[in-house]
This record gives sequence, C-alpha cells and structure tokens, in this order.
Amino acid sequence: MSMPDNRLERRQALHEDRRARYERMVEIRALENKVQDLFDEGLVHGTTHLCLGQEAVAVGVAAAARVSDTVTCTYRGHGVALALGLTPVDLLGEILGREIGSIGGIGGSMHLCEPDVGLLPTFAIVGAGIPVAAGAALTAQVRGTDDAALAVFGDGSTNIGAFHEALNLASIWNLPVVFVCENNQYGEYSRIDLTTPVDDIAVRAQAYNMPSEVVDGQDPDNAADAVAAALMRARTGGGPTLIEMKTYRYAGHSRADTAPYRPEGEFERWYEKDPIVNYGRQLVDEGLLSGDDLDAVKTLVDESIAAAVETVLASPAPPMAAMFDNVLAP
Amino acid sequence: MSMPDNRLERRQALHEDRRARYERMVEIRALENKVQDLFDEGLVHGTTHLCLGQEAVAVGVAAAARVSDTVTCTYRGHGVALALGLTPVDLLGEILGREIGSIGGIGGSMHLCEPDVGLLPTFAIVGAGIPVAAGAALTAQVRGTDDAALAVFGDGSTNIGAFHEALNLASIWNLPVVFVCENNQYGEYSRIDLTTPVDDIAVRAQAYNMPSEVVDGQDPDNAADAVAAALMRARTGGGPTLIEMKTYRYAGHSRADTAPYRPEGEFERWYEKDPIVNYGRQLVDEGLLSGDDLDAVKTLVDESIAAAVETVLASPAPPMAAMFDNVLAP
Amino acid sequence: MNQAISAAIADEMRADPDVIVLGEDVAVAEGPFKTSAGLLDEFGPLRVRDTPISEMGFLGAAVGAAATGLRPVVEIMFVEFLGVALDQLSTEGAKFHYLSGGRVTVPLTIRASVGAGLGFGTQHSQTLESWVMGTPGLKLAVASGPASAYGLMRAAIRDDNPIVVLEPRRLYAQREDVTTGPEGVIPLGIARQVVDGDDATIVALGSTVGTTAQAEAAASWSADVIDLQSLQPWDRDTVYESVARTGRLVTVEENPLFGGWGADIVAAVAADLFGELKAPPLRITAPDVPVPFGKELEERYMPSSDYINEQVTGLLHTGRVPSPWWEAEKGSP
Amino acid sequence: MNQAISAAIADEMRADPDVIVLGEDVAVAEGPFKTSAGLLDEFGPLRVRDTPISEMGFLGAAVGAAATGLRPVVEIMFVEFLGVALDQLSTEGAKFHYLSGGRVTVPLTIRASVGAGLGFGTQHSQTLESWVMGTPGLKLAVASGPASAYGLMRAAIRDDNPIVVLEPRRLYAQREDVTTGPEGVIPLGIARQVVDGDDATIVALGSTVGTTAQAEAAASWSADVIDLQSLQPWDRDTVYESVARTGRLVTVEENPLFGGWGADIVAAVAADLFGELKAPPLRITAPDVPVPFGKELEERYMPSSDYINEQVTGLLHTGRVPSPWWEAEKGSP
Ligand SMILES: Cc1ncc(C[n+]2csc(CCOP(=O)(O)OP(=O)(O)O)c2C)c(N)n1
Ligand SMILES: Cc1ncc(C[n+]2csc(CCOP(=O)(O)OP(=O)(O)O)c2C)c(N)n1
Ligand SMILES: [Mg+2]
Ligand SMILES: [Mg+2]
Repeated sequence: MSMPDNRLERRQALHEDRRARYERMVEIRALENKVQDLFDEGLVHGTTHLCLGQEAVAVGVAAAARVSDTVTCTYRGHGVALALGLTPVDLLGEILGREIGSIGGIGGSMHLCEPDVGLLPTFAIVGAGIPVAAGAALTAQVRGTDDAALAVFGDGSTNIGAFHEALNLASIWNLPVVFVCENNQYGEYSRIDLTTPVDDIAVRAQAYNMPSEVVDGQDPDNAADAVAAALMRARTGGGPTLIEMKTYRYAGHSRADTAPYRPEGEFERWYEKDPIVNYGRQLVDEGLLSGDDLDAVKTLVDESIAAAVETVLASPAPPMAAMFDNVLAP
Repeated sequence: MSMPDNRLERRQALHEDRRARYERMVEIRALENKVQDLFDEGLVHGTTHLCLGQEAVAVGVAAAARVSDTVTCTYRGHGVALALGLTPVDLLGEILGREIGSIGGIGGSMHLCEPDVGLLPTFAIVGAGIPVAAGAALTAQVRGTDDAALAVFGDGSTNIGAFHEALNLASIWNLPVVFVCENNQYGEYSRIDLTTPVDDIAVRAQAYNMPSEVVDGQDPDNAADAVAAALMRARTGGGPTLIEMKTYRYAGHSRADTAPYRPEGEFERWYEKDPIVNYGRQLVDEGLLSGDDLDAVKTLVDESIAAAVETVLASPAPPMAAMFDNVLAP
Repeated sequence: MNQAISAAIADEMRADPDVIVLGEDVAVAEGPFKTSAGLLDEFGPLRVRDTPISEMGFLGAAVGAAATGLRPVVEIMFVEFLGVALDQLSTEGAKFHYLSGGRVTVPLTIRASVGAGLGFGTQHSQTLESWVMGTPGLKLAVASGPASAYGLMRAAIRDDNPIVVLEPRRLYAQREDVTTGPEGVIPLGIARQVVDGDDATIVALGSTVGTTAQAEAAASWSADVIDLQSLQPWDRDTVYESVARTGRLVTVEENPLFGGWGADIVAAVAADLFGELKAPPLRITAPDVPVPFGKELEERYMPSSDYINEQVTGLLHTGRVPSPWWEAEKGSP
Repeated sequence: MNQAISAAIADEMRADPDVIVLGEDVAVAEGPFKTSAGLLDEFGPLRVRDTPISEMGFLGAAVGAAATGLRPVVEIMFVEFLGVALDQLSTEGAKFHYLSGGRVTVPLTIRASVGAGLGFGTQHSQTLESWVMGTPGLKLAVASGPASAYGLMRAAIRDDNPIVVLEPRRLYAQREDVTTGPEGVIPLGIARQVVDGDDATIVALGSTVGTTAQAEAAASWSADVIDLQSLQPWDRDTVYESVARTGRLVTVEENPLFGGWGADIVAAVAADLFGELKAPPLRITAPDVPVPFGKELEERYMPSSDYINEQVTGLLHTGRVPSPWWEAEKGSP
C-alpha cells in the first residue's frame, strides 16, 4: 500500500485501483475530521463546510473523470478536491491561510483550485459552478476534443436559476457535460422537502429533455460507474446527463452547526450505509484487503494528515504583497 | 351592441358576455394594426411588440380573472392590458408618449399599468414578472383572501432562471398563482425549438410537482375555461398551475421586423386557426351574432380606435416636470 | 447587533400585520446570523418564511407582495447574493412606483450582511454599496452598530420605498444598550455626528464608524466624525455644515477606492464648498483588490484605526493626500 | 458603429480560432443591432451561437469557456440584462484569476448596448457603468463611435481579462471611416484627447464625447475634450496633465449624478491636483430619475450640447458650479 503525494499519481490511482478508492475515502474523512478539530481549536479563520459522509461521491467522480476534463465544485469541496488529486497539504494549507496552500492562502476553505487535475476555482455562490461547467464543455465541443466537464453541486442548488439555465443550455447545445447533484438531504439547516417539491432531483432533467439517473452515492464504484457512463455519452456526442447521487451530510452545514434540526435516528439510518465501512467490508469480502489492511490504511492516512498539519503549520502566512498579485492577468 | 369605456365595465363584460369577448379580440387586433401604422408613420418613439394572433389568450385570461386578482405581463402586453379593461386611449396615449396615457407617457409601449383592474406595471425584462406574480399570490395567502395572481409570459421566458425559481417557490408554498405561458412559437427571431429542448412547455411543471396543461390558445372560451379552472384550484388552496397556451405571433418580434425567418406556409397554417375568424364564425353558428353583427363590430371598433387616436394626438406630451414625479413614494 | 435587528423587526411586526419576513433559514433557524430570533415563534409560519435558495425568486416575490400591500423584510444572507437577484431590486422594484404613475408603492426592506473581517473569503466579504448606488427609486442605509441597526431597520420597514439596509457582519456580535420604541427610530437620510472636533470632518459608514471614532480618540488631532447612516439619499446638510467649519474632508470606506461611495461625497463637497477647503479631500479606503482570505491580509485590507490616524495626521501635517499603505507594499518585492 | 463592431470581431475571429461569439439572436439574425453581421456565414455555427434567453447561463458558460481556453465575445443586448447575470461577471469571472493563484485566466469580452435616446423606456435606457465599477479584476471600456468601438473591441478580445465594453446604442447608426487592422487597435486604459483647448478639461465617455465636442465647437470658450475610452482602469496621466494645464475639470455623463463615474474622476483630481484647480470641479449629468419615455423628456434627460455649453460657460463666468437645469424645472409646479 502506498500513498502517492504527486497529484497526478494520486488521481491515476483512483482509476486503476479500488484499494486506492478506499484509501482516498479514508483520507477525506480523516482530513475533514481534522479540519473540524482545527476549527474547534480556533486555528481556522472563517468557515468550513465538511463533506463527511459524502466521500464516495467525491471519489466516484474523480475515478471516472480524467485530468483533461474540467470540474466545477462548491465550497463543500474538500472531498472532491482531494479525490481529484490535490494533496492534504494543498488543502490544509489553504484552509489555514498559509502560503503553502492551494492558492497561497488567498482563498481559504471555499476557494481551492488546481488546473493540473482539472479543478477550476471552487464556488462559494450556490449554483454558480453549473453554467461554468457547461462552458468548459463548450470549449471541448468547439475545439473538437473528446474532453468533458463535470459540475458537482448540492440538492439545494437545483432551486436556483443558474441550474435551470445551465441545463437548458447544455441540452440545446448537446454539450459534453455531466451534472452531478450531491443530494445530501439538506441545504444549510433546511431539509430538502421544505424547499424542493420533488422527491428526486433527477426528474428535473425532464424539463430539458435530458437523461438522468438516481444513483446510490454511498458506494464509490457505483458512483464512478454512473459518472463514467455519462461521461462516455458526453464524449461521444450524446450530450449532457443529470446524475443525482443520494448521499448524506454527517456534519452540520458549516462551522459550529451541530445539526439540531435533524430528526432522531436519521443519522444512524444513513450511517448504516456508510461508504467507508461498507466499502472496506466489501473489499475484505472480495479478498482485496484484509482487516489488518483496513487498519493499516487508517494508520497511514492519520500519519499523513498529521504530517500535513505539521508542514502547514510550519508554513508562513502569505506575504502582505500577495493580495496584490493576480488581480488582473498581465 | 355597446362598447363601454369604463374600465371596470369593459372588464365585467368579458365575464358575462361572449359577444364582448369577440369584440375585445377585434379591438385588440385593430389597435395593434393601428400601432403598426403609427409606427410606420414615424409617430411611435421607440419600439412596439404586437400581439396580433394572440388575442384569444389575452381575452381568455381577462375573462377568467377578477379585478381583485393581480396580473403581471410582458412588453407584449397591449392585448392583455386592453382585455383587462384598459381603454384604447390608455394604451395609445402611453405608446405615443402623451400625458393621457396609462402612466402619463412616462413608460411607453412596454410599461402599462392599471391597479384598478389588477395590472401591475408591465415588464420589459424577460421573466421578471413571473416571481412578482408569485409575490402577489403570497399577499393573498398571508391575508387569507381568496384572490389569486396570474403571470403571463412567453415561451422563451421559460428558459430564464426567474421562471424556474418562481415556479419552485409557488409550488413549495402552495401559492394561489396561475402561470400562463403564451407559446407563440418564437422568442425574438428564434423558433422555439432552437432554444428550448422540449416540445411542450407544460412538461416543465413536472420539475416542480405542479399540475400543468396544454391549451389551444386560439379560442378565447377554451383559454378562459382553462384559466378559470386553475384559478379555482388556486383560490381553494390547491396551489399553482402552469398553463401553456399554444398560439402564434402574426407579426415580427418588434418594430420593423417582418419575420423573414419564418418558414414558408407557417403563418398560413396558423391563420386557419385565427381566433377572430373562428370565434366569429362560431358565434354566428350559435346564433349569438349575425354576419352583419360581425361587420358592425368591426366598424364600431375601427371608429372607436380612430377616435382614440384622435383624442391621443390632441393630448399634450407630459410636462418636463413629470419626469421628477414618482421617483420615490412620499 | 443581531439582537437589535431581531427586535426592530419584531416591533414592526407587532405594529403592522402586513410586515412579513422572508429568507434562507430565517424562520426555523432564526437566521444564519440570528437576526430573526424569536420571529417564527411569535408570528408564525405564514409571516416568517424559509425560502428555497433562489434569491431572484424570493426577492421578486417580495416585490410582488410589496406591490400588493404587504411590507416584506427580505434577508440576503451575504450581499454578494444580490448578484443573482439584482434585476428584481434595481430594474423592477425600484421602478414600479415610477412606472405606475405613483399608484403602486413597494414598501420593501432588503437586509444584507456585508464586509470583511470574519474570514469568509473573496466571494463573501465585500460591501458592494456600488451595486445599489446610482439607482433612482432605491434608498440605501448602512448600520454601524446595534442602536443604528435598530433605528434604521424600523425606519426602513415603515418607509414606502424599496430600501437596502446593509449590516456589517462583524458587528453582529457587538452589544450595547439600545433605545427601543419610537424614540429609537432613526429617520432615513439623516447623518449622525458621533464625535465633535475641529481639524477635519471625517465621514464614515457602517463598519468604519467605530474604527474612525477609535482613531479620533487616540489621535493628536480632533475631528467631527459623522456616521452617514443613509447613503441614498445622503445628508448633505450635516456634512456641509461640518466641512464648512473644519475645512477638511476625509471619507473612510471599507471598499476599494475605485467605485466607492466616498467619491460621491468628495465630488459634491469639492464642487459646492470649493473655496472653503483648506486641504485636499482624502479618501481612506481598502485597496483595489478582491478581499483576500489570509487572516493578516484580510485585517490589513480593512482600514484600521491606526491607519486612519496615520492618514489624517499625514494630511494635517503636509497639507497633501498621503500615499495609501499599499503603495509601499506593492513596491516591495 | 455596428459595422465597425462586426468588423472588429471578425478580424479577431480570423486571427484566433479560439474567439467565439454568443448571445441572443447574434448568429442567424446577426444581432438585434446588427453588430455581428456576416459572422455566422464566415465562421459557422460552432463559433457563432444563438443562445436561449438566459443571460446567467450563457454568461456563466462564457466564463467557463474562457477559463478553459476560448476567448468568448458575449452580447448582452441591453446592459440592464446584466441584472440577471451579474454574479457570473463580478463574483465569478472577475475573481477567477485571483482565486486560482494566477493560473486561470478569463479572456472574456462582454458587449452591452447602453443609453437613452431611442425611446426604449425606463428598463432599456440606462448606462449602468456603476454596476461594473468597483470590481477589481474587471476592465471596463466605453465606445464613443465607430473607430473607438473597433479599436476598443479588438483590444478587449485580445486581453486576457474579463472586460465589459459598453456601446451607446444611439451611435450604432453612426458612420465614419475606420482604420482597421493593427493600427486601428486602441489600447485599454488610455484616454484620447479629442479637442485641444485652454479654459477647461472636459472628460467625456461614450455618448457624451460627441455631444461635448459639439458643445466645445460652438462655445465662446475652448477646452481639452478627453474621451476617457477606458473607465477601469482610467487614464490618470492624460487627465491630470490636462487639468494641470487648464486648472478646471468638468465631467459629462449620461447617467444620474449620484453613483456616476464622474465622481471618481473628480475625487481623484480634487485630491491629487488640489492646489491647481482654479474653479470647482463640475459634473454635468442626467438627473437622479429613472429614464423617462416621452420623447421630449428623454431628450432633455441626456445632457445636450447646448446644456453642456451653458454649464461650462456658467462655471467660467462665475467661478462656481451652476445649478443643473432641473433645479428650476422641479421648482416650477
Ligand atoms: C446564491 C447563494 N445563496 C445562498 C448562499 C448561502 N448558502 C451557502 S451553502 C447553502 C446551502 C446549499 O445547499 P446545497 O446546494 O444542498 O449544498 P450542500 O451545502 O448541501 O452541499 C446556502 C444557502 C450562497 N452561498 N449562494
Ligand atoms: C433578461 C432579458 N433578456 C433578453 C431580453 C430581450 N428580449 C426581449 S423580448 C425577447 C423574446 C422573448 O420571447 P418570449 O418569452 O417567447 O416572448 P414573446 O416576445 O414571444 O412574447 C427577448 C430575448 C429581455 N428583454 N430581457
Ligand atoms: Mg445539500
Ligand atoms: Mg414567444
């Protein structure tokens, strides 16, 4: 077992090796837990939005997409970013506002970016990344490559105009784009049924004459397969797809939110489908990993996250002059 | 036969008397043709958007709604405004920028308003009136009246975010509002299938778990019945409805547009369903009117429009100081 | 300050059954910043409503509700979200009264949190008065603390026009005794002189009011510190009266220099009190960059009281506009 | 001017296959104002596209396309429609470069028609520079005629930043000989002195450039008339050099006074050239009202050359800022 720290290798591993998918989910969970700890210790300036519980979606998306595809994602993007190949140092550095971070500590938790693996700057505005992904798909279409684009966004985002306009545009132009809705059952502190009058987000694709699918988002292979099929359709001129990943947000919306609005027993029910527990079990059942291997992964990941924290805490804050860089391109 | 010039009576007539519906359609057509003439003569400053061919929708909506309901409508609103009860002088006055116009010549063709019959200021921004109608319905809901609201908008408007957000909001709040889409087959110079990937706009209601219906918009009774049913549902707590009225825009989009992009024979095919010709024939068949009556209506209407033009041309331009009125409420 | 806002809304809701509250998580959760605490409990779900994430939709609905008789108070959680809803505010709501010949009014209050200092990053830290300025038919007020928020909010809800009330986010946690009731209402369009002094007139707004007063208290000079309170319309009388006396005008803004509200104050004073200025008008602002995240950078981005002190001192000593701090910073490698 | 715009886009499309054109009815119909004449024919439907009515969607798509290598030119038919799309411009596109540590660029040109004079009414007649100003990361240029439109458009398309180019609608029909090719390109950020004179520096933009030059030609005084061309960034050197010589600054704007771009020019000059001003800076603007429709009212709304002449003459004779025309008008019953 190995944990590559090169971004492209990290990404590559997910395509080839289901054990790597398991590792990456464990890593995402460990990192998110660490972020919560750091926040509770007062080390995180600002806010955080954890994707605990949604690890399989992130890994599934990254496993299916290739690095020349473009991905847009939200403020709840730590998992997707790690899965795409960013390193824990890239993330923690950014979240803690250090020079070593993904964009030099200028952005924070909500603003990660890594063009090398196809990640555009992540979006703090709900829905904003959806048309932007359609635009990245337009580039592929105009240039005649077989690249595609993916937008990852939440269930609550499907109520905003940008979602509607982007899906309509993608459909009428037959753009190679996959819309991945992480339906984690909540938008901030509101359960989805309080804001969204349909049971399945996927039905909304009918308004655009677009294929769609409801997918169990708690299984990374399942998620990867669904995204891969949609990507294949996109690359071969079949146009866009809306995929609804049913998943669950284990933590509150952000920061100190403890999710008191959650009905009793809901978390527990979802935890039965925990992507890490179940996928680990599955790999053991298949003989790909042993029980000891699972422990070893956890240990390895914990060590690597601890090391990343150390590296990041030793990294300086961005110099004052950094705020003047990159306002305009030369 | 009589042509009331009081706005409330004009409106009332449509509820009670199908001959009035015929008259009003003839009036709308005559007015729109007159506007085009005035435009061609250089008497209209700016632009116009005629609703020739769509008369039955306007009359149907006005016949079904009551004056305490609120209506939002677009720049293509001459017909709806006349049907709701505004007089030819109100309209022509505004279109020609005279003090006698609907809002004193401050607004022009795209900005008509008459609170007495429930018409909010008409909208020159595509889609903007749709959430506003939802808001008027919210007033009724909060106050516990059984009034309702109606939004009238085009097919092209269903691609904009405001449409999506308004329908979602109306559905989740169960608002008493009826969304009336005038599908006149074109948005500006583009046929609907070039911008909109569904055959029937009505299917879009599924994305909001909302009832919807496709209606022949070339028959005023048909249109009125569909709207009345939806209004009844709205008033009795049944929530919003999307109604798609299939209709056709006889003229170009605006001003001097002669619609060269229209396929050969399309206009002719639609003209077979002409609302005025057919409804007139129907009323004659039913014995409600004679052929002579139809001619008399036309004559009466032409005279009244001619008289309105005269009145308006004799009305002064708004005084310079009028531009400073009503910027802020006191 | 969040308590003062909740209290102001509650007082208006008690006084007028037409007042309703809309926004994302304003009801059950009492607002992401707890600015609608207790409202759902007291006024119920018909009048206090959580919305879907659709600012254009619910702001538009609020325009429609206002135009038909309600007095909606709408929360835009971060002012940047107006970027998905501006049409309804500026092109519809602000123009309804005009476009109805004065027959439709739009008594609509839009509250939005603004400003840097809490680490929310580039897309959640601006003040963006500039998006609202320059739209006839709108009013615009900015709270500078609990009493100010209470008083402006009540006046805004009672006003028959669409009004944007901006709330500097980092003041939500500020506490002070607030006079509630009618005496606590602050009329729109009126500035408030916070500090009296001689050497300059310093006009501040929102978050910069406190910082400026602090700067003045610590300084070797003294100045009139004016909390502008309303930006549209702004109170020329108070500003002019003061500048006529002190002969020097300084504005303190949290936004970038270019496009900031201070330019309007300076341009008006420079035109109307030309002969009475003893020194060039000075605008103290943030630099022309997006708001950076790193804690030290974000702190530096906002004009601090030390910096304000330094700048005004520089102006008084040299009679010229001192360079902003970033000139040196940008020069260095 | 519409021909010059079509020509500029065509020239850039020939030079670079990454340039594409998006907008409502820009392809088959060649643009509602015929500003993309011939483009579909020459460059085909992959690069010249009619969009659904969804400005947020297609402007957002253009941001994404630009961030991944294309150079989109997007038409926003009337600048007001930015009100449904501003988020993508200001909060996304303008901040991508910053939020990618400089690794993503957004070479995006947004064209929008602006201004009054054609009877399009209140919601289709504003200039709205104010919506775009104050957003670091954006550039903003305004065309003042065919040559200006050609030159600025080419520079904008080549630039690696998001740029808004505003096109005064009533100049579309204007015709003049235009130098095309590389010599016709007008660098961004540079003003152009249109007229040389002595008594004042008059800074104009877009539609007011022609009116101001006309006013100057008919006047008893003479002035430097400067076409600012770019507003963000604006050319301090040219303006300062002129004001330092003439000692008087006048700005001429089609927008309302409050929130207008002139305030920024005046505030900068008042600060930096304080001692050199012989008279108060004068802003000639439209009144603070929505744009009215009635023909005479709309004409009066925009500063005419007679009015400019009158105002500047008043300034020169009295050394004070003259009242704007509406003071008298509003006073009368
Ligand atoms: C336009 C806009 N409105 C509101 C917000 C505030 N906000 C941030 S996250 C969020 C909830 C989003 O829910 P969902 O799309 O389901 O994503 P999740 O957080 O569950 O991943 C809201 C309302 C925002 N960032 N942007
Ligand atoms: C937000 C916005 N975008 C674009 C326009 C320009 N525009 C005016 S009418 C129109 C076509 C609208 O088509 P549709 O909704 O079908 O209504 P119709 O004109 O056919 O009645 C367009 C694009 C606008 N007014 N507002
Ligand atoms: Mg969610
Ligand atoms: Mg249509």
